[in-house]
Formats: sequence, structure tokens, C-alpha cells
Amino acid sequence: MTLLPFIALSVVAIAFALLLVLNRNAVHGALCLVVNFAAVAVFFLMLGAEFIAVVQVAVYAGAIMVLFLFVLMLLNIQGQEGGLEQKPRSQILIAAVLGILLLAEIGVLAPLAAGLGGAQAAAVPADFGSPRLVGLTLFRDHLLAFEIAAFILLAAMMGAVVLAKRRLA
Amino acid sequence: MAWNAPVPFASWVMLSGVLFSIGAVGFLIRKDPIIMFMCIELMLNAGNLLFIAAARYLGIMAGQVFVFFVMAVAAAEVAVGLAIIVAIFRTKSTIDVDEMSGMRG
Amino acid sequence: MIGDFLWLIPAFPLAGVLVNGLLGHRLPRMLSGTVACLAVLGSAVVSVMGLLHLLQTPAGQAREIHQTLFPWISTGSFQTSVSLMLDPLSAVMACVVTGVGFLIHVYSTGYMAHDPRYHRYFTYLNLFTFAMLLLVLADNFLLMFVGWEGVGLCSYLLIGFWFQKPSAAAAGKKAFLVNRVGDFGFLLGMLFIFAVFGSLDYRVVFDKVAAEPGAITATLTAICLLLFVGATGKSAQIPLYVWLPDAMEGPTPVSALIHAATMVTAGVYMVARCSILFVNAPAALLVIAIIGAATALFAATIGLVQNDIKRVLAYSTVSQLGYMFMACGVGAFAAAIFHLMTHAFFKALLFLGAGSVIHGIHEEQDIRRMGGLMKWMPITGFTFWIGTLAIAGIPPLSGFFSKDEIIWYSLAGPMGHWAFWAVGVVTAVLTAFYMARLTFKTFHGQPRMPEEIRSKIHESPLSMTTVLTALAVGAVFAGLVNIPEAIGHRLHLPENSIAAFTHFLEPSIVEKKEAALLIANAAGNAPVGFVRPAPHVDHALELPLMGLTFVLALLSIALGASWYVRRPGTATALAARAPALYSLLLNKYYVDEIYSAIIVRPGMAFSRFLWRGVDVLIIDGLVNAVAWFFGIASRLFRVVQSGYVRGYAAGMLAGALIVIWVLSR
Amino acid sequence: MSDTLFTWIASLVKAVLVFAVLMSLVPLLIWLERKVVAWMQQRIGPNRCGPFGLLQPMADAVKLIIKENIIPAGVDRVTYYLAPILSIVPALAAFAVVPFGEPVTIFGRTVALQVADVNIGILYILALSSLAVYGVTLAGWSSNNKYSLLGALRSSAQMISYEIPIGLAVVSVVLMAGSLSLKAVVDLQRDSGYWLVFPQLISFIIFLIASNAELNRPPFDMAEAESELVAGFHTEYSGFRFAMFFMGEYVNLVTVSALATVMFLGGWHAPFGLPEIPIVWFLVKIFAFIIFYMWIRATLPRIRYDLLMAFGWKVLIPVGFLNLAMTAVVVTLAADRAMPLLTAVNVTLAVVVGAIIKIAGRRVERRAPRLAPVPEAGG
Repeated sequence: MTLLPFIALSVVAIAFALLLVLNRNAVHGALCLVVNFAAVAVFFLMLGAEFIAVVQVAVYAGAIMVLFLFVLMLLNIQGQEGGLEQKPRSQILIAAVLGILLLAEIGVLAPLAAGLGGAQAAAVPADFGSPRLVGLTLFRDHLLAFEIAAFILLAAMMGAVVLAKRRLA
Repeated sequence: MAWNAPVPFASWVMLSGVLFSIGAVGFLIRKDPIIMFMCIELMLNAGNLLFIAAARYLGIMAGQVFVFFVMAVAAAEVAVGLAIIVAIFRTKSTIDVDEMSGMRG
Repeated sequence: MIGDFLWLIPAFPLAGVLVNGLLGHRLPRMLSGTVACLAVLGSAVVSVMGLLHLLQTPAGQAREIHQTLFPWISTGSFQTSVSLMLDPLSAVMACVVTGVGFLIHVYSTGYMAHDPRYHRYFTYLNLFTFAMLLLVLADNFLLMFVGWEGVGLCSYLLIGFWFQKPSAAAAGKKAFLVNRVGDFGFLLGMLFIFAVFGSLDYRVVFDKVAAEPGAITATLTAICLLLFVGATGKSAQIPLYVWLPDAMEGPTPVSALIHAATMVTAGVYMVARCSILFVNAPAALLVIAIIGAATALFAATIGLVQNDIKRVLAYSTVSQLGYMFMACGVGAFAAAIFHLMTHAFFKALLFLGAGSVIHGIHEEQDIRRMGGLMKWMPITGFTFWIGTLAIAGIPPLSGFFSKDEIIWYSLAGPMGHWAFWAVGVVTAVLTAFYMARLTFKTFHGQPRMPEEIRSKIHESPLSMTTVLTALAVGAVFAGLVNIPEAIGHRLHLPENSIAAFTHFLEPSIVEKKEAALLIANAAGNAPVGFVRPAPHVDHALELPLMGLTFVLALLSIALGASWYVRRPGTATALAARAPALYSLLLNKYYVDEIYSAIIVRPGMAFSRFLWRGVDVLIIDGLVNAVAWFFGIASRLFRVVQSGYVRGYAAGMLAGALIVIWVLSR
Repeated sequence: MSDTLFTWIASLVKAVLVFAVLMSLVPLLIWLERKVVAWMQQRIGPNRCGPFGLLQPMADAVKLIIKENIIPAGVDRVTYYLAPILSIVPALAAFAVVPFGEPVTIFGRTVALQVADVNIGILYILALSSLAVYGVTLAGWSSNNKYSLLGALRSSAQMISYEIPIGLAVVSVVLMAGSLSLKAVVDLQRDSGYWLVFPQLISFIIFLIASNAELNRPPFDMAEAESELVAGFHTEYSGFRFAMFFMGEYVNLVTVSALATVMFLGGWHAPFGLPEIPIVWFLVKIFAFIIFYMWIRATLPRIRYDLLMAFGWKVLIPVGFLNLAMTAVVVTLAADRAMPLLTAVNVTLAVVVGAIIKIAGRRVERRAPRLAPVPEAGG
């Protein structure tokens, strides 16, 4: 975890995040987001979370973003939206002000985070972030939350099926 | 500062914060709900990144498990959200969010 | 080693459930029936192996096998695993359940042969067997509760098996609801146990109670009474017995399996299993004895006048279960289990015999339209007679030994009393009489069915008669495993053959001398002073009393013969002379009507009040008021509610910024 | 030479070697497929160019490379260029964690015959296989052609759906091995003496079927069904870009076969106690799989799309879940006897199901009236 790869990857991540926001084409936007996710996955690897990194690729890049692409292609809407649209100019103004305020707050607060006791990386065992440890933590300490997450997924699945049924229209 | 110096925790917070801000601003300025959705995913990811970083710097596994849950919820949210968008598109033949301002379809 | 294969006992029926439940509609009938029978046969074989293993264990060693399958719930201080236990008590129960269950499965292949939902029937039957075995083999209360609920569910499914009949659907619902009341008691008792002992494992709880007898009598009494509430629901005791007679709407083999031989005995089993708790709570024991005795007498009187062949047997079952609870209540748990076992044989026999009769004369159940069936159905008639004699307590059939043991202990047991004894004897006489009435009216005398049916009456198929014969053999000989001491010593039988069953059960159940001591000890600490030490009754009395019951039973059978065969009008004439009493009995003391009047109707009225008064007026009124308020308020805030998602999002972000700013200061 | 440097060099060499071998396998496989299918259809196959037509793929490659690269009007250029690359890269990258032999000693140092032995190898492969869908999807979308788009839609739905049974099958294997490292899976099969194909027969069958769908090969080649979609997602591609799709497809075929070999057929170890020869056995098994896939292609007709989805969701996934549950129960309750127990159960099930299918099939045949023979399709 050294500064050089961190900064290099940060640039990539931020650049593609910006591309997502500023891009005209939704499919290109989705691809930018995939690259951003890949960069974040590498961050996860750097932070010793290998299992989560792989899950990030498999779930976000492999499933969620494919779903986005799928819907984009299914609807296949062209040129309805024009990048940074003009209509309510005030909206963009508000967004800019709020964004700057948010950045400012984070800029002020981030250095304070060092005071939380984790300024430097803690010494962790070799298997930190391994599937075994994630599994143990998940099923030992957070079993109930896990079961609830399962229910949420089930409910979401049923909701999606019901919503997407043609009859609704 | 040497290039191979360790990354301080504050940098992770900053990075995560910048990504989050981009997502938030993107959500505010775009009109295509699918892109707005992607901006939400971006914000969630920024949060995940902070979780993982905190887990590493504090040496606590719980952070990684939380990310796991965030992913599960994000997947659920995308499934339902996209289904809603598809349903709206079917009835309105448009997915401009500003067109979706009525309380009934 | 049998201990490693304990899981097979419930696993076989479960496999049967899976096969029949998932693939049944694709399988040919033959196969689905065979699978179900084989599944139960498999667990019967393993159960018998387990029983033999326990029998071969020398007396000194622990006659108990445990097998922990996997940890089930482990959260904080609460740990439970799915683990099984085979000790003499559960081995006997498992053998009864699987043995009788297997015979009834075989019988069902014949009885249900023409039913369109054949595989589903066997799925339920196997599921029932699985749940019952889980109940019996569990080594903690929670797992037992799973089985307990499982048999309740299966009972509901099977009573309502012919759900197209409204009466069957209603009966199923009734059974389910009434059982729920009992289960609630059981659940409360279980929670109490966990609160007091911090565990639900039998071993832990029982050892703690045994370690300091009499230490916590008051709470224990509450626990025992709550557990007993559960038992009254499952085992059809006053006041929760009302579902059992209605349960006769189900297919007859179901009545035999569930409502005579196995499920209804779950309560008795549970009380015997927890005998160590109950002997430390004599007040609860007294309640059990009184309720048991009352149920025995009460149900027997109703049985005297019923005309539906299955209903008579149903009330007889309630009455016999009352006997078992009376035995538990007076501290003779082994006698209760012994009667449970013999009863399983002869009551299953009687029910299946009744099923055979119904099957043979084309779905007729009213004994007023039967008679003289011996001519057409000799095997059914003969085996039915064996069942009748067994339940009436005619030596040397099994019922004689078990019933007389209970009657004797109701006088001489640790909690014995002459009143219990008297109830026992009177009930025995009534039992003999109504069974004689049933048998004579069905199989003897003039045929009273319509002419056109007579030519079609036939003996049942081989699969049914074989089962009847097998059960008859059991009903004849099952009693010999527990020859009472009085007879055994008189006949100079070898010492190890006398009361063998009771001795075998000793590791699982508090033995009666010890029970007497514990009860006396607990009674000393009891908050209520009505429990007295065991009465002293001379052992010399046992044989004469036995003889007395026997003679009275014979006399009532003879009376039945004279009333219903020699001079068929007598009974009707008698009924006409006491019309009030007769209709009181015929209408089962109007208990259903009373329940309806004091529980169901007020409940409905109260619900109506909640609906009209509370819900419509107050709650809806409040809601409307709130809505009105917000109607006014929203007129003000409508400006903000633009419907533009991005506007909301901007508001959210602004709010979040403020919150972060405030929090970070 | 320092250890770090050595490791770096070794990794680089291994990566380059694997890349080279995979790339040179592609023409060979194309030739093999044409030959095998030809034999099965009683034809001869390529036989003009070189001995046994071995040089035919070379000729084809040259043709494809020097052909004009047509870029139709209205395509989305960035994605159009990106798509072929995206279809080949995950396939190559996935091979990185496949072990193909016991560690060997070079210059006194142990080198694992595997580009990278990461302890989440199997997850890595699953993640990469989920990326493989991008190539097809983007190619279809960017071509601005409705047939391509339909092919891409079909393919993305199909690949997302069939990833689940693959995952279930793989997780069952992981449960047995207790590790996500592919090397551990091979070691388990060596130590226990059981190839996992027996205790995990159900998984194996699910894997075979679902991987066929993931590979977009017949009978699941809905994405490029010629009779319906012209050529599906690559209709608008030509020249070298078209060749890259081909290469991706065949590299994927090798990767999947290697994965099946490692997970179910004991990896590089010799069967029946035959002498161990490094890598040779591994290649033999891989080729057995490849030829099996070709056999399927030559035998089975293409399945209808809705049936394909129904089969995946209603058959493969439930069966996969049941198998996973069964494996979990057995592994938890009887860890030391899991292998023989599961073998017994699986083989019995296979026999029973086989018998049922046989009988049911005969019954259906008897019941259904014979259909009139379908007229032969042209070609």
C-alpha cells in the first residue's frame, strides 16, 4: 500500500467517475462505471480485502452493470437526453454549490479521521480478508443480518418479477 | 514525501469523499434515471471503499462484512429499480425523470 | 454401534415424505404405497434393534444412547442442538409408533386404494410418522416441540384430508385450533423451564431438579401445570378433548394411527418423560389425576349412547387416555406407559376393524343400521371381539393387565385415593358395557341394513385382514410383558418375568417408591397443604380387587348381550324412561354448545365491539382526524412537493450537509 | 538473483508460455473441430492444405488478417473496437489460476506450474467468467444492427442465468475441498483417491451443461443462431476483429475444459495408477473434454430460447441447490466419510434417473403418434 499506485489508481477512478457524470451516452457511462468499479476492486485488494474485491468484480461488474446494460439495450433510447441538459439551469447551479460544500466539508473533516486511532494501518493476521475469515465473521457475528439480507434479496427478486411482468402496463 | 511511503488513512477518506461527491453531483444534474441510478451505485461504492479502508486500518473484519451487506442491498435495489424504470418506460415511453412528476401513472 | 444409526429412525419416513411428496404424482400407486410402507418398516427395524440393544445392556450400565446430529441454534446463552436420545421410554414409544404405524400403513394401501390423492395421503402419513418419532426421540424440549407441532399439523392435514366435505374441513380446523390452545401452554411451560433452568436439554433440567428435590416447588408446579395444558390439548383431556370425536371425519386408518395409537399419547409420553418434574410438584399431579379420572368417567358415559361406530371408539379413546393420565397423576407413570402400549394395539385393532366394517358395508357408520355382520365378515368380527375383550379387561388379554395395574395403583399409588379407585372401576364397567353394546349391535342380532346393500357386503381385502390379525395377536399377548406381582408370585413365575416392563422403564421414569418419597418431600414444602402421604393399602387386597373388576366387566358384557341381542327393545325402552339423561348423553353433555356459548359467541361479540366501537369509531376517527390535519397542512407544503426527483435529492444532500456540519462541531 | 526477482521472472515466463500455448492451440482446435465434426457427419473435412489439412487454419488466419476491416456506418466506434478485446481478455486471464502440474524445481527453487496460486482462485475464475459477457453484449449493441442487438440481449440474459448453476456446481466442489484454491482441489483428489466426478456427479453434469451455455456453443448458441439472427452479435464484424471473437471462443473452450479437468477429473494426475507424466495427462484430459464438446455440437440440434432459459432456471438451478444442500449436509455430518457416501448417493441417483428417463422416454414414444418425417433442410 504505497503512495504511487494509490495516486495512479485514484486518478483513474476519479477520471472515470467524472466521465460517467459528464458523458452523453448512457452505455459509455456504464462502461466508465465498470472501469471505476475495477479500480475500486484493486483498491480493495490493496487494503487486504481480497474476497470482497473478487465479489466486487463478480457482483458489481459482472451482474449489476450487465443488468444496467441489458436494460439500456432493451429500452434502447437514443438521443433523448443531451449530456448536461439545459433545462432547469438552477438545478445545475444548486448541484454545483452543494457539491462544492460537500467537498469542502470532507476536506476539512478527512484529516480529523486520523484522530480516530487508525492513522496507520493496523497489524493484521495474514488471512485478514480471506474468504474463511469473512465467512466466520459473517456467520458468527452477523448471522441475523445475513438472514435478513437473504430475505431482502428474495423480496427484491419477487418485486422485480412482478414489476417487469408485461401485465402491469 | 516518498513515493513508496504508506498511504495515510486521511487519503482514503479524501478519495472516498471525492468519489461520493461526484456521484452526488451527478445525481443532481442528470435527467436519465438509469444514469442517476449509476450515480447512486458510485456513491455506494465510495462508502464501501471507506468501509474497507477503515476495516484495514482498524484491523476489524466487520467493515468487510458491512460491505458485503451493502452489495446485497445494492443488488436488490438495482433489480427493483430497473424493473420500475422498465415499467415506467412501458407506460410513458420516456424515462426522463422530470416527466415523472405526477403522483399517478 | 446402534448409537450412530439413531438418525435413521426419523430419516426413513422423511425420505418417504420427500419421495412421495415430490415425485408421488408421477409414481404408480403401487410404488408410492410401497415406498411409504418400506420407509416405516425401515425405521421399525432400527427401532427394534435399538430396543434389543437396550435390553441387552446390563442393568448396571446406563441404558441410554445419545446422538448429536448438528448444533441447531446457538445464540449467546441459548444453545440447542438437534440430537436424539434412545432410552427405554423412547425405545418403547418408537417401537409402538413404528410397529403399529407400519401395520396401519399396510392397511391403508388397501383402504385408500381408490382414493385419487393416494400419494398425498401417504406423504402425510409418513410426515406424521417422522414428526412423531422426532417428538419421541428428541433429547430436548425444543426439538420435542418441533415434533409436537409437526404431529399437530399432520393431524390437521389428515383430518381434513377429504376437505371437499365441509364437515371434514371444519373438523380439521377445530382440531388445529383446540390444539393451538394446548400448544400455547406447552410453549409457555417451555419458556418457563428455560427461564428457571437456563437450558432445554432433558438431562440438564432433570439433573438440576433431581439434585435438590423440593427446592423450587411453586415455580415447578406452574411449569408442570402449563406442560399439562399442552398435554390436555394433544391427548384430548377435559377441557380440550372436543376435537377428538370430530376428528373421526378423517380416513379411518388415520383415526387408528393418530387418534388412537400414537399422537394422542404424546401428552402421556411427555408427562412420563418429565416424571421427575411432576413428582416434585404434587399439586400438579393431583390436578392431573383429577382431570384424568374425570375425563375417563365423562367420556365413558357419552360412549354409552353414541350410534356412530367410530364415535363410540373415539370417546372410548378419550376415556382410556383419561385412565393413563389418572395413572400418571397417582404417580404410577410406568403403568400409564404400559396401558399406552397395550391400548395402542387394541384400539388400533378396533378402529381398523371399524374401518373394515365401514369399507365392507359401503360407508355406513351408524350401528343402528348394522347387525349380524359376523356372517359376512368373520375375520373382522373375530378380531373385533378380541379387541373388545381386551379393552374390557378380560384376562389374559393385554387390557386386563394394564388396566388393572392402573386401577390398583389408583388406590395404592403414591397419590392414590379410594375415589380414584372407584372412578376406575366404574369406568371399567362402563367400558365393558359400551364395547359389548357396540360389538353386539354390529356383528350379532338381526341385520338391519337395507336389502339392496346386503348382497354387496363383503369381507375386506387381504391387506386389511392380515393387519387385523397381526394386531389381534398383539392385543392378546402384549400384556404378558408386565405380569403384576400379585399374580406372578401366586403362579411362581420366574422373578425376572414379573413386572419386567416396569423394571425396564425404570431408568427413564421415576420409580414408584422413589416417587412416593419425593412426593412426600415436596408435599412438606408445598404451599398448599392438601397433599397427604401415600395411603397404606394391604397388598393382599390386590387379587380380590382384580377379581371384582373382572367379574363386573363380565357381568356388563352379559348385560349387553341380553339388552342388545336377546331382547333388542330393552335399551330403547330404558332411554324412553329417562329422556332427559339420554339426550344429555346423546348430545355429549352439550359441551360443544356450552363452549360455543361461553367462548365462541362472547369472542365474536367482543370482536364485533372492537370492530364497531373501537376500530370504526376511535381508531378510524383518529386516522380521519390525522388525515384531515394533514390535508390542511399539505395545502401549505404542496409547493415543496414538486414531484421533481432531483429537487428532493438536492434537499436531501443539503440536509445531509447540515447534519454532518452539526455533528462535526 | 534475489528471491523477488526470481519470482517475478518465473511468473513472467509462465504467463508468456501460457499465452503462447493458448494462442497456438486456437488454430489447432479450429482444425480439430472441423475434422471431428466432419467425421461425425461422414465427411472428410479440410484435407487440401498441408497434411490432413493441417495448414487450413493457417490459411484462414492469413486470409482474415489481410482482409479489409469494414466498419459499418452508425456503429459506436469505441465499443465496437473494444468488444473483441473484451471477449478474449477474460478468457486468457482466467487461465492464470489453473494449475497444470506438480511444482517443479528449477535452479534450486520451487516453481509452481501455475501462473498464480491465489487462495481465491475459484472465485477469481467465476468473477472473470462473469466479465466475459461484456464482449458479446457490447459487440451486439455497438454494431447498430438489430440482429446483433437481439443476439447480444439473448446472450447477456443467457450468460447471467447460466452463471448461477455453474457457481452452484463449483461451490459444491469448494465445499468438498474446503478451499478456494484450485491446487487444493487437485490435492484433495490425489489424497482421497477419488476423482470428484464421482462424488460430485450432479455438479459435474450441471457444470458440463451450463459451461456449454456459457461458451455460447451449440446447442446453446442462441447469440449467433444463423437461421434466426444472420450471425448474431458478430454479424457486422469482419477481418481480424472477427477472428478475435473466434479466438476468444476457443480460448474459453480450453479454459473451461481445463477447469473441468482440475475440478472433476483429478487435474494432472494419472488415472488408474498409470505412470505420472507431467502435463501430458493434463493435456489428454483437456482434449477429451474438448472433443466431448465438439461431439455435443455435432449431435444436438439448437434448443429454443425460452426452453433454454426455462431449463436453466427451473431445472439446473434447483438441482444445483439440492446438490449443494446434500453436499453440505454430508460434509458437515460425516466429513471423514463424505467421499464414499456422496459417491454412493450420486451413482445411485444417476442410475435411477437414467432408468426413469429411459422408461419415460419409451413410454412417451409409445404414446405419441409418429410424426411425419420433417423434410430435410437444405445444406
